[in-house]
Amino acid sequence: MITLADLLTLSAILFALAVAGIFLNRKNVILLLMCVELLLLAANFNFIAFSRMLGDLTGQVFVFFVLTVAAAESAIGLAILVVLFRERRSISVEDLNTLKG
Amino acid sequence: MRPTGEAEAVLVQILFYLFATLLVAGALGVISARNPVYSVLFLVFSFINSAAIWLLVEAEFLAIVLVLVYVGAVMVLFLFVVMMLDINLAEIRQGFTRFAWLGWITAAALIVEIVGVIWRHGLGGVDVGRGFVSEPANYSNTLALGRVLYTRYAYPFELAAVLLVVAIVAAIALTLRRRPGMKVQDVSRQVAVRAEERLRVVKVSAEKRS
Amino acid sequence: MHDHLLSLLIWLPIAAGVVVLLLGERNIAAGRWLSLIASLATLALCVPLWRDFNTHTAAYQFVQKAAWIARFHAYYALGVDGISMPLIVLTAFMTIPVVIAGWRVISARPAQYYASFLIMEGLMIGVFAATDALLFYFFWEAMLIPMFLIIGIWGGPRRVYATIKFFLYTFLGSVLMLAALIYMYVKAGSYSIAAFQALPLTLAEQRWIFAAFLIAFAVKVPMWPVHTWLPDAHVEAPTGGSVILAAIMLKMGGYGFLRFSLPITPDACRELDLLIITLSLIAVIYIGFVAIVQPDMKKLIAYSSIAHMGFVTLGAFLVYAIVKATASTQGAGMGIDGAMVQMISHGLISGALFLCVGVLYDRMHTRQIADYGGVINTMPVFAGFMVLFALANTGLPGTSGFVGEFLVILASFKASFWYAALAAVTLILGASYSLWLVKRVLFGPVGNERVAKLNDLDGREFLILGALAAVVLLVGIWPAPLLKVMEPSIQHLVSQAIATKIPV
Amino acid sequence: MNLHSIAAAIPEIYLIAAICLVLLFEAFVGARRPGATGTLTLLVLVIGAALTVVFADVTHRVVLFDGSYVADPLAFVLKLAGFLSVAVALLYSRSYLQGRDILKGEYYVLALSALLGIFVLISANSLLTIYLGVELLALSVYAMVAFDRESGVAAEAAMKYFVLGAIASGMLLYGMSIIYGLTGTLNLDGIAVALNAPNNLGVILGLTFIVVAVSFKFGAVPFHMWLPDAYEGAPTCVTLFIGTAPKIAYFALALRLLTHGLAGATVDWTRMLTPIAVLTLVVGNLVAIVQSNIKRMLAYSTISHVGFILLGFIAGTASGYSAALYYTLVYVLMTLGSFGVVVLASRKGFEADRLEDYKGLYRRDPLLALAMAMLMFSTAGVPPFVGFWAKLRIIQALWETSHPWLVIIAVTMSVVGAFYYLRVIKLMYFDEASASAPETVRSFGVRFALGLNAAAVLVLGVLPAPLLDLCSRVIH
Amino acid sequence: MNPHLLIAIPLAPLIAAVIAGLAGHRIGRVATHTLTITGVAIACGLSLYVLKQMYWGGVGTFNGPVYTWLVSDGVHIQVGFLIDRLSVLMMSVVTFVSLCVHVYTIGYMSDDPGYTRFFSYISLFTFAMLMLVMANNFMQLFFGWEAVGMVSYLLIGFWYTRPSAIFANLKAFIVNRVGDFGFILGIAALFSYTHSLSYTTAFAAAPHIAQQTLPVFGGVNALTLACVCLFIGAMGKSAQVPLHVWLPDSMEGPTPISALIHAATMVTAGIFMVARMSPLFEYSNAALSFVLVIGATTAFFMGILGVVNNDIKRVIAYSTLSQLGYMTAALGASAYSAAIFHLMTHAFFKALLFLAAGSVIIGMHHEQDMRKMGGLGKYMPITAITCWIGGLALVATPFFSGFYSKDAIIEAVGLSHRWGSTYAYWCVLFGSFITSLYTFRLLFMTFHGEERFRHAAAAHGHDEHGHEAHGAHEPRESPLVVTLPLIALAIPSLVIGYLTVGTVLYGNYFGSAIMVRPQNDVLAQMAAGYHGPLRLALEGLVGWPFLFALAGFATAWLFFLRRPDLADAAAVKFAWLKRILDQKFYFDWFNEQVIARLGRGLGTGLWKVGDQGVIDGALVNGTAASVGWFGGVVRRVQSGYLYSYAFWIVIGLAALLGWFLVHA
Repeated sequence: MITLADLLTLSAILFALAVAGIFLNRKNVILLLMCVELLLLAANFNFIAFSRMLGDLTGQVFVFFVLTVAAAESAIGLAILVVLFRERRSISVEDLNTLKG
Repeated sequence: MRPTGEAEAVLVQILFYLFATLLVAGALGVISARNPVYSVLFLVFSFINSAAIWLLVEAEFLAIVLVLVYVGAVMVLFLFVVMMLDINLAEIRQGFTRFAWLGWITAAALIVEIVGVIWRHGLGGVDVGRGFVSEPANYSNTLALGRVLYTRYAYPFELAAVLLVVAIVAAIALTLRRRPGMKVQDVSRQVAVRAEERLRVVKVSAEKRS
Repeated sequence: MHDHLLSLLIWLPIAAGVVVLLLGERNIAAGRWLSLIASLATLALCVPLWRDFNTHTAAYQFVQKAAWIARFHAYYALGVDGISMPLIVLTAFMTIPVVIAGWRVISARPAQYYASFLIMEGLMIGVFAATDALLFYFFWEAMLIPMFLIIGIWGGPRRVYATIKFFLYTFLGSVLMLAALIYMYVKAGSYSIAAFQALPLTLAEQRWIFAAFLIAFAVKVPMWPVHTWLPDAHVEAPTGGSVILAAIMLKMGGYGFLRFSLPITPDACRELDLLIITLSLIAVIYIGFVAIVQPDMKKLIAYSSIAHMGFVTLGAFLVYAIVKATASTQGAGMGIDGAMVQMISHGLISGALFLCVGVLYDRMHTRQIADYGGVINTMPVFAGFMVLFALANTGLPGTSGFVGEFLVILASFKASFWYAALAAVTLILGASYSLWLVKRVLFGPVGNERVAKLNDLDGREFLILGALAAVVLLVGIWPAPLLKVMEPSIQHLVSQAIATKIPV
Repeated sequence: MNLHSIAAAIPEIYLIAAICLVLLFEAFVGARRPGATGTLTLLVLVIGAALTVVFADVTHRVVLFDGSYVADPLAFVLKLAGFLSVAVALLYSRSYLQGRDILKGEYYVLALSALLGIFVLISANSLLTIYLGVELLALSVYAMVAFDRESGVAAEAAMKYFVLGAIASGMLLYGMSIIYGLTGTLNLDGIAVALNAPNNLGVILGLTFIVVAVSFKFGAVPFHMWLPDAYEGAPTCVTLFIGTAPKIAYFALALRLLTHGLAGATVDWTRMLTPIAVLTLVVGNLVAIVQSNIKRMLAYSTISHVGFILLGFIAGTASGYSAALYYTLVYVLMTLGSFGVVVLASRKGFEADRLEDYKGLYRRDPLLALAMAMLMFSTAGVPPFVGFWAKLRIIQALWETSHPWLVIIAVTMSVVGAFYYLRVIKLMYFDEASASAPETVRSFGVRFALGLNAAAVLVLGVLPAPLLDLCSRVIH
Repeated sequence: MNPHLLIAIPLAPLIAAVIAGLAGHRIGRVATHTLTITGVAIACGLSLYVLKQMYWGGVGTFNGPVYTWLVSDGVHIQVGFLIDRLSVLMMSVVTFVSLCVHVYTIGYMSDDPGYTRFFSYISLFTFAMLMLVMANNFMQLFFGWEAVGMVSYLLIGFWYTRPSAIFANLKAFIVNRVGDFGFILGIAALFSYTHSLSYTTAFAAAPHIAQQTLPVFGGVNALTLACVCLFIGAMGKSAQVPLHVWLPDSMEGPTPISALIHAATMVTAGIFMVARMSPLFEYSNAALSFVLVIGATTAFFMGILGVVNNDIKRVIAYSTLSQLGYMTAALGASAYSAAIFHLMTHAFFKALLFLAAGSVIIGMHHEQDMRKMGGLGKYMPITAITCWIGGLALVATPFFSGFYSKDAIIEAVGLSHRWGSTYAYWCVLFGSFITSLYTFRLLFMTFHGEERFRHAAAAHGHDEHGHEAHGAHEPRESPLVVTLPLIALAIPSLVIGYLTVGTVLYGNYFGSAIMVRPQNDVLAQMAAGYHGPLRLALEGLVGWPFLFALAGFATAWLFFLRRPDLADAAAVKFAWLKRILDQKFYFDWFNEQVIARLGRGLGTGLWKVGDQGVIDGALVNGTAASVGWFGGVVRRVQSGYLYSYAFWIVIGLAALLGWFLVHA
């Protein structure tokens, strides 16, 4: 039987992996966007777990919206990525350091 | 899905662990694949496993949406962009830097912290060891969601609509380029073309010889 | 009119300053005259202030009170007592020479120059007239802005360093004071200074508040070791800036000690008076020595200002040492009297000396002592004035410089022989730096051909130096009216300073 | 639910309609008349402000849309401020956009959608609306930052902002999910009722994520790093935009979420915010000193101001929150002006973003220099300008709750901060102009607005009572 | 007594001074000197009138305020006059000498461009001195005290283009300030016990203060401390060792000033002050011993310096120092009357000597070196005769005025039993030898012997380039305005001692103005043996002091008139001694090389190291720099890399979580 703790743990691991993916990645901005998706997924796991455990649909409604937002977010993120690539001919994270200090 | 007995519960549990393992593996794959295309595919894999787990906990609608909308649309978009941008693969991913261990430790610490709270302290007084109680057989997850979405959540729903509009506007504003030198086929102009525009009769005077 | 006299004193010059600013650089002739008229009018307003001042009460007079921020019990509350009234008159008086001194000398952005000084005059009067701590602070800080601009725009080559140093130094002190004021507001439920003075505070609280005040006022006075902004600011400031800085701004520190530190934190003052006295004496001696070797006239006068202001802080804080030594408050009031007179007198004398340096600087464009010598040969009238002011600066009896120092030394002996002895060293050091300056700049054969070509004072310069000289002598010869004005307030202050505020 | 009952939500409803209108207008008219959309948007904003005054001026708390929306006097004030600040920001931006060929209707649509996001946050009464508001605002702003497609740094800034912002959203969501799990509701009123035990580990877990996310949105250290890059990289008119109105929203976010929903855990989140606020003050001020780019310097200055705003929250009392509100409004006013100056001082090919570009500005444009000087003094917290009262209110709130060390750090850091504001004045007034600087923008309307902006800083400084009063009144 | 009359005394010269100072160049020379002389003459006449009233008219002491200077903390500080026999005597002396000097100045300064200024100064000086003398309280005393110092400063530096003059005036002022430092402390000490600045209160409280102990230096008697402090003031003003260094240098001023200020009046202010304070000093034997020793030391050692100096004015200046030492010693022996008596006689004959020297200087066309003089007696007979009269008075030749006062001092010191009196006695006794030696040396070198000015002018003509080309001219007697005051002063120098010794010294002239406790009253013992001035003078002819003086005369005659080569031989033989004397006991060297250098070094050190190094460098700019440095370090954390930004976010999250989970 799946317990709440099982799901929460899974989401914690996903969350940590997603975060780690963001700051361990040195090369590719697209990967960061994907990690963000993972991050949202982790949060969604929590919502679903709690929603089911509490017997309250609200959590699942929230996930529904999260998915919507995530899609919009991806669109904008990828759009920015395209602009960036056009200007820089690179999407390497390491090249993204003109602004600093 | 009804809990008809111990065996079924065990089966669900085994399936959960299976999908969970695959999900974590997929996630690991996402962040460590050398080729971004592989990363996207790993991500798709992770989403599918997630959907499976969500099915196991009887959140069918979201599981379907995840596969249809997310895998079907968003991930394809990712794939499209990855393919579209001409990325030099040789440059990509030369491995983690020397501070990677610090990153891993931090990630591990985060897991330990969260999991510690969940397991050792029961999230501050919640019975986390409780299993999920199945919904009655006639329960429709989709129906229930549909009922509330347009009533109680009409306001967020409208906002989500605006959000999507914004995404569209933003994406177009950022990426649509009317490049002056671009060769685009304009059918209406092709159809409406007139001979004079294409053919010019030039009078050429005879060459003078000197 | 008396209900709004103080308001008029504050806002008349500010309004005039704004008008001058609006007239702009193109109508500068009108602007100059307007500035002069406004500053004279402000001084004229001081006539009823002085005349109708009741010298038999320590209570605030010419009181005006209106709600400012009702929710936080902050009022636009004005009033003067014997401590603040003379300082207001001094402010109004000293602005006039500044306006006249800049008449032809300031060629760059003169409208802004005049506007800055007029606005500053109003703000400075506001500082002295405010009886609400928040209003006080408001003026206190706002004043930094015109001064910052005056030094920065019309200053010398290192003006940027000097003005930023000036601003930050004083700002640092002020914000800590602000923190203390707000703390007391939270406790007292009002920003009225009188409420602060009546507020019971534990010793620990008083120590902290005292420390905050100390930093604020010590920087302004300035006391050793937070004095280093002053020489830089003075050297770089235009003449008018130096005059106002020395004559009025430094006084705010002394005023703060008298208005805030002593009555609000009497127990902490009692505990820490030795600290102030020590710092004051260091200021007198250490700075005296430093002043001797200055190669720059303005720097020398700046350092001498610090040394003289040491007497102000010394006099203000003698009360506790006197009570400890003699078990009586006899003489305590004299120390504070001395501090007050010293403030007024220093305002006049140092202002005059800076004007003298300005006179020379306008002609020679150098402030280095080494570039002068034998100025008396070509500018005898000027030399006469400068010798007079230098002698006044040494505390010569018959000039205002004597009165304050004399009273403070008398009072300090009651506290301790050593205080008096160390304070009296100023007689020697003051003479050394003032007269050595005179010797090198004024006396001797004509130093170089630029000195030989100097012209003596014109009417404008003669007028301002002459007026200052008259006042310096008047205060020196007959200080009684000044003391009479202060006496009730200072007696009241002494009684506040020796009462404990620690709740039982 | 009839029309009357949703009158309080008029600003949002109107804004959604307006977005559609502007979008359509741009599609059919905008292409031919480049400036028209901007004018229309300004009109829209003015009408919106008027409608808000007419319909949304509620005297008491009104909860709508099944508890996910709240309208109260605070929301009214903030929305009005939102309309005004966006209008002013767009007014200042126009010449900038024109000069760089990015005067497109989409910009205005995005600005309006960002404003909608701001309003949603202001009136949010549920975790869901908060999340949607945050995202609506954030997504619009990401796009605005990247709006100048010819600018590589803008794209870089947008990318960084986007990725980090997404992480923050993830954290916000994660924290919300835990809070939801512990309380079983998304409604802030419900959460407030359900959550009343401090020191609950589960609450702390969720709270930490939320605090981090809120700190990120504010730009508090160490979650601030997006802010200088975004400010510097974005086109100046966008910097002006993101530096102003969104702060109102984030203030509302913190207020609704922390002080209302999570009021039961006030002890916890004030303790969490304390080190963050201190770090923010210190780092913001120290690093601002070493900047040579004025946009970046103002970005760090923003960070330091965020520290002050957080201090208001740390006080944990109504007085503290109203101090933070006052600070936020004042900050918005001052930042509008200071970035407005940067916008007006720049021309195509001359971004006026280096500090040296301000050398001798007094000679080139006295009005601009005077306005900037007033704004800088105000930002430094020197009376008689309004910035002084903002700091005063924060310190007062801290004293009321006995935080002596925070007071000392705050005032000390305000001195450090004064240095770099003074440096701007120094450059403008004390230094000689460099020869090559082009003329500033001379359009009368914009300059008039800027003059008003600076005058407001002075007038509100001399007569601070009304605004102070208002801020205290709308927060209980 | 009519107070208005008294006010007129100081006011007349003040008004004259102010008008002369502000409008002198407009009203012209004649008007100026007429005005100032009138002013001083009024003062002099009124003073003499008051003197007459008090002595013969039986008018009592006047003690009353003029106006209230200020009221502070209940203390009324007033400007007021205490006119008793002491002060009226001083007033008369001061105004009389001043009047003479005024007249003399007309001639002496006739070709000086600062003519009117000079008159303004000396009238101002007269005012200040009168304020000092007439004071009935310490504030006014201090006012006068400093004011005379200020005028002295202005007058020494009168020729402000001369580097030596402006060096001397600065030195004079600062050294005087060292004395004033003590003086004001003394005043403050008394104030701290009496809470009043009036003399009467202080005098009344003296026995009480003498019981008090001040916790300084391990506990000293309060009155002793106060008196010593007051006396330090007197040491400055009256040029007692070691604060004497300014007086010889002050000779840089015009000669009338040397006569008026640096011989007759201002330098005696210290003597007057101690006498005035006799009701205080009498209660402190320790203080009086201090006074005695300092005075005697000055009397002897400063006299020695007069022997080796060649500048005519400086020799007289050292003589003044020595004579002031005598007066001080008399004060220390509680013989206040003797001190004042000597003050008076000295005022006349020393003013005479200075004016005579001035006359010589005029005659020599501003040459002051005695080595370039000699044999002037026959060219300047009046000057020479008057100068001889002054010299004889100075060496205490019986019947001359100096004899009566100086002999009394030597005897009084001999009779005193105070600690240090033996040392003091030998000092003052040998002092009369020294006095005689330098006096006759001066007279011989100036008026007698070889006429060195002739070849001196030839030899040094080019050295004195641009100074004057008159060296070859023969000296001529000075005009009447110069010689008249000489004669006017020569008469009292000759007779005043004889006429007044019975009254002033032994006749209890001062009454209550000077207070001597019976056990200290040496003069009373001497009065017992007094049988008229004639008898006194005859006895003096065989007294030790006169014998010492004769020995001095003989020595001077031998070395400086008869065999000048012997003097040179002695100078070679005792080169070490000569060097010490030439260096004036190394006081100036010490002051300039050690104290002044130390002071400037300290100032520079404090400035460069303390202010610029530590405070500005390390603390102020150091703070600014470290803030900047720290900012620079912190900004490097903002590396520009997304992953590091993300990392910091996560670190922040993990740290917050960790901390609060552990501490919850």
